[in-house]
Amino acid sequence: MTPTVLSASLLGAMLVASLLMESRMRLTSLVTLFRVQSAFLGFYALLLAYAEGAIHLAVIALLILALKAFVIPEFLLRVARASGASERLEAYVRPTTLSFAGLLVVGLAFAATNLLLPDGHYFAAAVSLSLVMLGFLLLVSRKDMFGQGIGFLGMENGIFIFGLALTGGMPLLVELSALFDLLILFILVAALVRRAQHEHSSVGTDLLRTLTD
Amino acid sequence: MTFFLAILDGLIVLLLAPLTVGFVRLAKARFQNRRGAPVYLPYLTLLSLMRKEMTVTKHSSWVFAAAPFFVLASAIALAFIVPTAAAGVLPDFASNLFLVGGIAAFGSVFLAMGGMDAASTFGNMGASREMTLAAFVEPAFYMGFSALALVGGTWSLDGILRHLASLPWSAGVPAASIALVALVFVTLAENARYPVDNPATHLELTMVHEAMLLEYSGPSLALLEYASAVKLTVMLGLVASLSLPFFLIQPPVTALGLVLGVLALIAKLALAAFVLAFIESTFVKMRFYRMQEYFSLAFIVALAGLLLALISMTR
Amino acid sequence: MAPSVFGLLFVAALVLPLLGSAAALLARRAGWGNALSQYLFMLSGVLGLAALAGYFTALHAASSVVLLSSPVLAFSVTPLSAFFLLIVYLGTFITSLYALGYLPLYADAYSVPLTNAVSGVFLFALAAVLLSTTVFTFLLSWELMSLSAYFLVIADRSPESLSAGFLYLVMTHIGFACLSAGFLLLSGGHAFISFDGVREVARQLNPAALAAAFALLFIGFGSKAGLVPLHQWLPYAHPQAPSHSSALLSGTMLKVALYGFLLALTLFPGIPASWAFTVAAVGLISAFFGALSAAVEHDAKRLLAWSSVENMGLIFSGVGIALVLHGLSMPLSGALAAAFALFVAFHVLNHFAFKTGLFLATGAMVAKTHTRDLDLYGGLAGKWPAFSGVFLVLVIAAAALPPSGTFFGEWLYLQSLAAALRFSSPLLVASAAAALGLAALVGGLALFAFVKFFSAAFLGRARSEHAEAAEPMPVLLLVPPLLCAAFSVLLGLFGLPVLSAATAGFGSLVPVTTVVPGASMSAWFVFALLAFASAFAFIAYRVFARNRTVRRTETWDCGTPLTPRMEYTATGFSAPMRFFFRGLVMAQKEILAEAVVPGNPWIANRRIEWSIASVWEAWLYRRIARGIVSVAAFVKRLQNGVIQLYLLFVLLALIIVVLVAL
Amino acid sequence: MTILALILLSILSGVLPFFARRFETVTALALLGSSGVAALSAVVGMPALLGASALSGGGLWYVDPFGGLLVLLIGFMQWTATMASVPYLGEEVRKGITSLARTKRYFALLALFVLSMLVTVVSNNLGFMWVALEATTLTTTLLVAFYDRKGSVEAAWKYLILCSTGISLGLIGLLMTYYAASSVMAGGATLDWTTLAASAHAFPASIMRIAFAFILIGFGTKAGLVPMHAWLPDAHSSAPSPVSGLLSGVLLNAALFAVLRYKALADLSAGGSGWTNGLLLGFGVLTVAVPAAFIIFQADYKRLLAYSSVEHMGLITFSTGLGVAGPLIAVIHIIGHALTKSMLFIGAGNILHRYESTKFANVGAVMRVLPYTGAFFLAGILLLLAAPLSPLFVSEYFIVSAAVATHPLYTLIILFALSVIFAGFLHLFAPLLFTAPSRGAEALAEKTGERWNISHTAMLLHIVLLLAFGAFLLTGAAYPLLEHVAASIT
Repeated sequence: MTPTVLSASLLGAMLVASLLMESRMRLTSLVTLFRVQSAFLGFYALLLAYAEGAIHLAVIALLILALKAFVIPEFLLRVARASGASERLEAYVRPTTLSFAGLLVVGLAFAATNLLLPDGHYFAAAVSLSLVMLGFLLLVSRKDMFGQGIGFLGMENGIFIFGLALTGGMPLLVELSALFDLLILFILVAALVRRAQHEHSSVGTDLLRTLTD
Repeated sequence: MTFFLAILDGLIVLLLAPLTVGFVRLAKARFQNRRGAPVYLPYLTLLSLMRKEMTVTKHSSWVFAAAPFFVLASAIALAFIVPTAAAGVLPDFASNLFLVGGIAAFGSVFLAMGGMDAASTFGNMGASREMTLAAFVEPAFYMGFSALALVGGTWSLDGILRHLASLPWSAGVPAASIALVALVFVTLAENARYPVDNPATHLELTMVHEAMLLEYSGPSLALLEYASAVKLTVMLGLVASLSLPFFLIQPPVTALGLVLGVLALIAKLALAAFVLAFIESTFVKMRFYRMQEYFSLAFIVALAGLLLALISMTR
Repeated sequence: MAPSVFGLLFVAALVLPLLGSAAALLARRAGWGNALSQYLFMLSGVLGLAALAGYFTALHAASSVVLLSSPVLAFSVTPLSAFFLLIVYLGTFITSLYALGYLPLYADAYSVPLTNAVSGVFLFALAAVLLSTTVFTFLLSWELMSLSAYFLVIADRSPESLSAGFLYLVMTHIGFACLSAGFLLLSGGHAFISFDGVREVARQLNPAALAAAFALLFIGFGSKAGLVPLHQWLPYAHPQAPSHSSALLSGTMLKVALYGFLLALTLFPGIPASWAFTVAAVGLISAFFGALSAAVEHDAKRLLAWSSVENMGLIFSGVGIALVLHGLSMPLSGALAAAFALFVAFHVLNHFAFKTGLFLATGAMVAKTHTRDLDLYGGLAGKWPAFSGVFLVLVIAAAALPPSGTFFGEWLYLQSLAAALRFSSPLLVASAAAALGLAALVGGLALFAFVKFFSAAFLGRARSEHAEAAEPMPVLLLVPPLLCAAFSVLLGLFGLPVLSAATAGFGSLVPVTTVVPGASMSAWFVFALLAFASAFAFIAYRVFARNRTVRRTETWDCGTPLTPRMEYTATGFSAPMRFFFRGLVMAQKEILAEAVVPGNPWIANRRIEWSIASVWEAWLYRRIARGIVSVAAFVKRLQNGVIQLYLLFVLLALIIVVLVAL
Repeated sequence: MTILALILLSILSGVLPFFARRFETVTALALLGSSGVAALSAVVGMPALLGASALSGGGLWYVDPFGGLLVLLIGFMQWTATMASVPYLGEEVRKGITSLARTKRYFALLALFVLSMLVTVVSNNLGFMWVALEATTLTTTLLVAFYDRKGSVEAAWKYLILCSTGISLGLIGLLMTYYAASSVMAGGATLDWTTLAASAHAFPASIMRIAFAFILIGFGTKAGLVPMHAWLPDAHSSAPSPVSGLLSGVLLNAALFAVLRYKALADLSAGGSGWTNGLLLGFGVLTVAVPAAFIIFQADYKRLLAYSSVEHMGLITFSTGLGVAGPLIAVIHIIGHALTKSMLFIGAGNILHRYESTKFANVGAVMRVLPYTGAFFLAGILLLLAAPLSPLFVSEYFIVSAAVATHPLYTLIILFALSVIFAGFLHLFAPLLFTAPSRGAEALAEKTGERWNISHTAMLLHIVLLLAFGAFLLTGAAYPLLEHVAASIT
C-alpha cells in the first residue's frame, strides 16, 4: 500500500461516504456517516503531512479529527435530542432519486475537473469538487435545518481537500482561523435550530417561508 | 386723395347698411308671396328704437352696457378696412385678411358676453352656440381668404380686389370661383343667416344671434341691430364686388366715376340681397348639432379653392 | 455701465432669492417674515432687470458676460439666455409683489416660511438654468428647479396635490433622465464640458447617435414644456401650487424648457427636415389637445394650465416650422423662417404676460370665493368692476383678439403659414394648409375657452353662495394682474416693432412689420382703428339717442320666475364642444332614474352623471403602468421565501460565470 | 502598530459593557469604546487616504488609499451607529422588549462586527481577508436574530446559510488563485496581496479567470449582487435598525472591496481589464434592474431601504466596470450611499419605535408626529434619490456620462430602472411623510412630538457630512484626491 494508493483509497472512501449521506433519512445515520467522512479526511491529511514532512499540516489534521469527527457531531446530536427535534428528516424528493442525483453530480464533477484544472492532481481535485457538489445537493434537496447544516459541513470538507490537493494546505494561521470560523458557524447553526424548534416546534424550512416580496 | 376715398367707401357702406337689410327682407317677402315692407323701413325702426326707453335687468353688470358699443365699433372698423365700392385705396397693412378675421371675432365675442350677462337661459344658450360657431368658422374663413390671396398675389383684400379688377374677367374670377363659394358659406355662418341660424325668429331652439339681443332694448338694441346690418352689408359687398369687379372707384377718380361706383355698389348689394333671399327661401335650416358637417364642408370647399388657385397660379 | 458692474448685478440678482429663502426660514416666527422674503425676491427681480437693461444697451447683446467659470460650475449670460432672463426676473418681481398680499390669506393652508424658502430656491434655480454654460451646471440647476417646483406643488399637503406632485415628479424625472442621456451622448464621455465643447464633439458623432441624442433631448424638454404625450402632469400639478407659484410654473418654467430646447438645437451640426417636422407636428397636436381640453374644462386653474399646454404647443410648432423653412433654399423661406423665429420670441413674451396675469387674478378670485369650480361662480363683475375690467383685458390677450399683442403673434404665425402655401413642393403646401387649418381651429377653441371662462366667472347672477358672499377684492391682489394687463397692452403697441427692429438689427422703431411683400401689419393702425370706431359708435349713440332713461327690471322670463340655477354654467356652455369632440375627450353622460314608486316608471328621481377623461391618460399612461406592474409581479415571484431556490440561484449564477470564464 | 492597537481597542470595547450593571453605564462604556475605535481608525485611515499606501505589521496589514477610505467610513459609521443604538435600545429596554443582558450582547456583537470589517479592509493576507469576511457573517447572524419576532429566525438562517455558502465558493476561488501563484512563483507562493500583485502578470490567465468567477459569485453573494441577493432584504429588515444601517452602508462595500482586490490580480494576469469589466457591468445592470420590481409596491419600508441598498450596490458594481473613469465614480457613490443609507435606517428606527410597525399602511404624517426625524428622513430620501446637492447626483451623472456612449443599452436600462425606483420611492414615502395613515390615525394624536436625542445628532452629522462632500464635489479640488484613491483600486 504505497502512499499514493493509500491516499487514493482514502479519497475513494470519503467519496462513498458522502454519496451514502445523500439518501440518509434519519438524523443519527446522517451524523455517523459525516463522522466517517471527517475521519477519513483527517487520516488523508495526516498521510499528506507524513509524506511532505509538514508539521503544520499534521496539527491541522489532528484538529480536524478531533473537531469534525467527534466534537461537532456529538454536540449536534445532544442539541437535537435536547430540543426534541424529530429524528426523521424530510427531503423534496424520495431517497432513491437523491442517490441517483448524487451519482449524476459526481459524474459531472469528474467531467468538469479537467475543464477547470487541465494539469493539476486530477483525482484529488475531482473528489474534492464532487464532495463540494454533493454537499451543495444536500443543502438544496433537504427540507430540514439539520440536513442543510450537515450538507454545508460536507461542502467545507470538500473545499479542505481541494486546498490540500492543489497547494498542500494554506499557512497554519489561516487554516486555524478557518477551522475556528467553522466551529463558530456550527454553534450558530445549533443555536438557530434550537430557536426554530422552540418557536415553530419543527426544524422544517418550509415553515421558514414567511418573508416574501 | 386715396385717404378720402377710403373714408368715403366706409361711409357709403355705413349709409347703405339698413338699405341692404331692407332689400333682403323685401326679396324674402316676395318669395313668400307677400308684399313685404318698404325698403327704407329699417332706417325708421332704428331711429324709433333710438328714442325708446331702455329696460336693463338688475343682474347685469357694466359689460352688458358696454357690449353694444364694442360690437358696433367692430362692425364700423370692418366697414372701413374692407373694400366694397373702392379698390386700391387702402395700404397693405390696413386691410390684411387676418386683421379682418380678428376684428370680426372681436365683435362676436362682445356680443356673446352681452348675451351671457343677461342672466337668462336664452342669452346663455345663444352665446354658447355663437362661440361654438365662431370657433368652427375660423379654419374655413382663413383658408378661403388665403386661396383668394394666392389668386390676388397679396394678403390685403384691397390689393386682391385691385388685382381682380385689373385682370380681364375670364382670367381672374374663375380661378377664385371656388374660394368665393367658400366665402359665401362663411358669410352665411358669420352673419347668422340660413342654414346656420334663423335671423327672423325668437324661438329659443333655432335662434343663435337673436338670442343674445333678447335682453337689449332701446338705443342698445338699435346699436346692435345696426352693427349686424353693417357687418352683413360689408361681407355681401365684398363677395359681390369680388365676383363682379366692375365699376370700382380706382384712385384717379372722376366725379362721374364716383357716382357710377356708388350706383354699381347699390346694384351689386341688391343682387347679393336677392341671392341671399333666394338661398334663405330654398334651403332648410340645419340642426345645430350637425354644424360640424356644415363647417367641414366649408373647409373642404376652401381647400378646393386653394388647389384651384395654386393650379391657376403656376400655369 | 462697465461690464464688471453689471456682472456684479447679475450675480446679486442670482443670489438674492437664496437670501430671501434663508430670511424666510430665519424669520419664520416673526410676522414680517413673509414680507421680508418677498421684498428680497422683488429686489432680485429689479436688480436682474437693471442688469439686463445694461446688458442689452451697452453690449448690444453681442457678447456674453462670464459670471463664474470654475471647472465644475460655470455661469455666464449669453444673448439667448438674456431674453429668457427678462421673463424670469419680470416673473419674480410680479409674483413676489402678489405674494405679499396673497400668502397671508392662506397662512393655515400653506406653511408660509417653508413655501417662501422653497420658492426662493426655485427662483434661484430658474435663473441658474438660464445662466449655466456647462452640461453639468445645466443639469444640476435643472434638477434643482424640478425638485423645488415639486415642493411648491405639494405645498398644501392635500392628497390631490400629493398625487399631482407624484405624477409631476415622475414625468420630470423621466424627462431629466432623457436630458442627461441626450446631453452626455453629445458630449462623448467628457464629464465637465461646456456647451461650446459639446458643439465640437457633436460634429464628429455618427448620424445615428445624433438622431438618438435629438430624440432624447426632445423628449426631455418636451415633457417639461408640457407637449403631448408627456403633458398629463401639467393640468394636475400647476393648479395645486399656490397661485403665485403656479403663475411662475406656467409663465416662466415652461419658457425655461423652451430655452433648453433652443440651446440643445444650437449644439447639433445640422437639423434634418424630418426632425423639424416631428417637432412641428407634436407642437400642433399639443396645441389642439390643450385648446380642446381648455374648452371643456370647468376648473378655473386647470383651464389655465391646459391653455399653457396649448400655447407651448404653438410655440414649439413655431420652432419646428422655422427649422423646416431654415433648411429650405427657396426664395421666401429665409424671410418666413425669420418670421417664425420672431413669432416664437414674441409669443413667449405675450404668453408670459397674460398667463402670469390670469393665474394671479384667478388665484385672487379663488382666495375670495374659496372654490375653483367655475360652475359655482357668476356675477362677480358687479362686485368687482375694476378687477373684472383688468381680467377682461387679460382674457382678450389670452383669446388673441385684435388689440392684444397675442393677436399680432397669432397674425405672424398664420400669415407666415399662409405665405408658405406659395412654395412649389406639394408636401410643403399640404402640410402648410393642414397646419393653417389646425392653427385656426386651435385659435377658435382658445377663443371659446376664454370667453367661457370670463362669462361663467364674471357675468350673469351668482350661481352659489361662494360667489354670492365673495369678499371685496383688496388692492394688493389687484395691482399685479393690472401690471400684467398693462404689460400685455404695451406688448401689443410696441412689442412687434421693437422685436422686429431688434432682430433686424437697426435701432429705429419699425411702425409696420412686413413678413413678405403684400403681408404687413401695423399695431398702431389697429389701435387707432378700434379707438376711432368706438368713438364713432359712442358719438352715434350720443347724437341719436334722445331718451337715455334706464329702467332696472327683472330679466324677461316669459312667465316662470328665473333662478340662478337656470343660467348656463361653464359645463353647460361647453356642452356643444363636448358633443362635437366626444371621442377625443371621452365624454360619458348617464341619466340615472330611480323610480319613486317601485314598478311605476313615470315618477322617478333622475340624476345625471357626466365625466370627461384624458385620452392620453386612458390609452397611454395606464397601459404603461399596467405593463410595468405585470413585469414587476412576475419578477417578484423570485423572492418566494424558499431558501433552497435561493441556493439554486447562486449555483446557476456560478455555472454561467464559470462557463463564460472558460 | 496602530492597526494592532485598533484591533485590541475594538475587542476591548466589545468586552467593556459586560462589566457594567446599569443600562446607562453600559451605553456610556460602549460609546466610549466606539469613540476610541473611531479616533484610531481616523489615525489609521487618514494618512493612507491622503498619502501613499502603507505596508505594516510585518507584511500582515496593507492599507492603500481605498482601504484607508473604507477604514474611515467604518470608523465614523460605527460611531454614529453606536450613538443611535443608545436611544434605540433605551426605548426597547423601557418597553421591556429587550433585557439588559441582551443589550450587553448587542454592543459586544456590534464591536466584533466592526472589528471583522476593519480586518477585512486592512489585511494584506488574502486568507485573513477571507476569514474576516466570514467572521462578519458570523458576528451579525445573532444580531439579525436579535428580536423574538416572527421572521427573525428565518432571516438569520437564510443569512447564515446563503452567505456562508457564498464565502465557501470564495474560498475555492482563493485556493485557485493560490494554486495559480504557486505554479509560477519561484520562492513558494504567499497569500500576501502585495507580493501576489507584484508577480500577477505571470499567472496563467485561464485559471485566474475561473478563480475570479468563483470570487465574484462568492463575495458577490456577500455584496448582495443579483441573483445572490435573496438574503439581503430579510436580514437587513429584521436586524435592529442601527445595525442594518451598518450592514447596508459599509459591509456590502467591504465585500465589494474584496472582489476588487481579486479583480486587480485577474486584470494583471489577463493583461487587460476588458473581461472582468464585462462581468461587473453585466452584474451591475442586473442588480440595478431587478430591485426596481420589488420597490414599486413594497409594503415594508425597512425592506424597501434594503432593496434600495441592493440597487445602489448594482450602481457601484456597474461603475467599477466602466474602465478608466469607473473607480472614481465608485468611490463617490460608495461614500454617498453609505452615509445616506445608514442615516435613513437610523430614521427608520425612530419611526419604528413610535409607530411599532414597519408597514407603510400603519405609518403616516411623520413630518407632524416626529418633526426632527421627519425632516432628517425627508432630507435623506432626497439625498438618496440624487437630489442636486447630493454626491449621488454627481456619481449618477458620471455613470451616464461614461456609459452612454459605449454601452447605450445598459444606460437606458439603468435610467429606466432608476426612474421606476424614483417613482416607487416617491409614491410610498410622500404619504408616509405628509398624510395621516389610513389605519390608526386617531391614535397618533397623543403620540405627536419628540425630544431631540443623540440619534438625531447622529443623523444630523451624516447630513452635514453629505452636504459638505456634495459641495466639495462641486468645487474642482475634489477630483485629484478622488483620482488618487481610485487609482489604488485598479
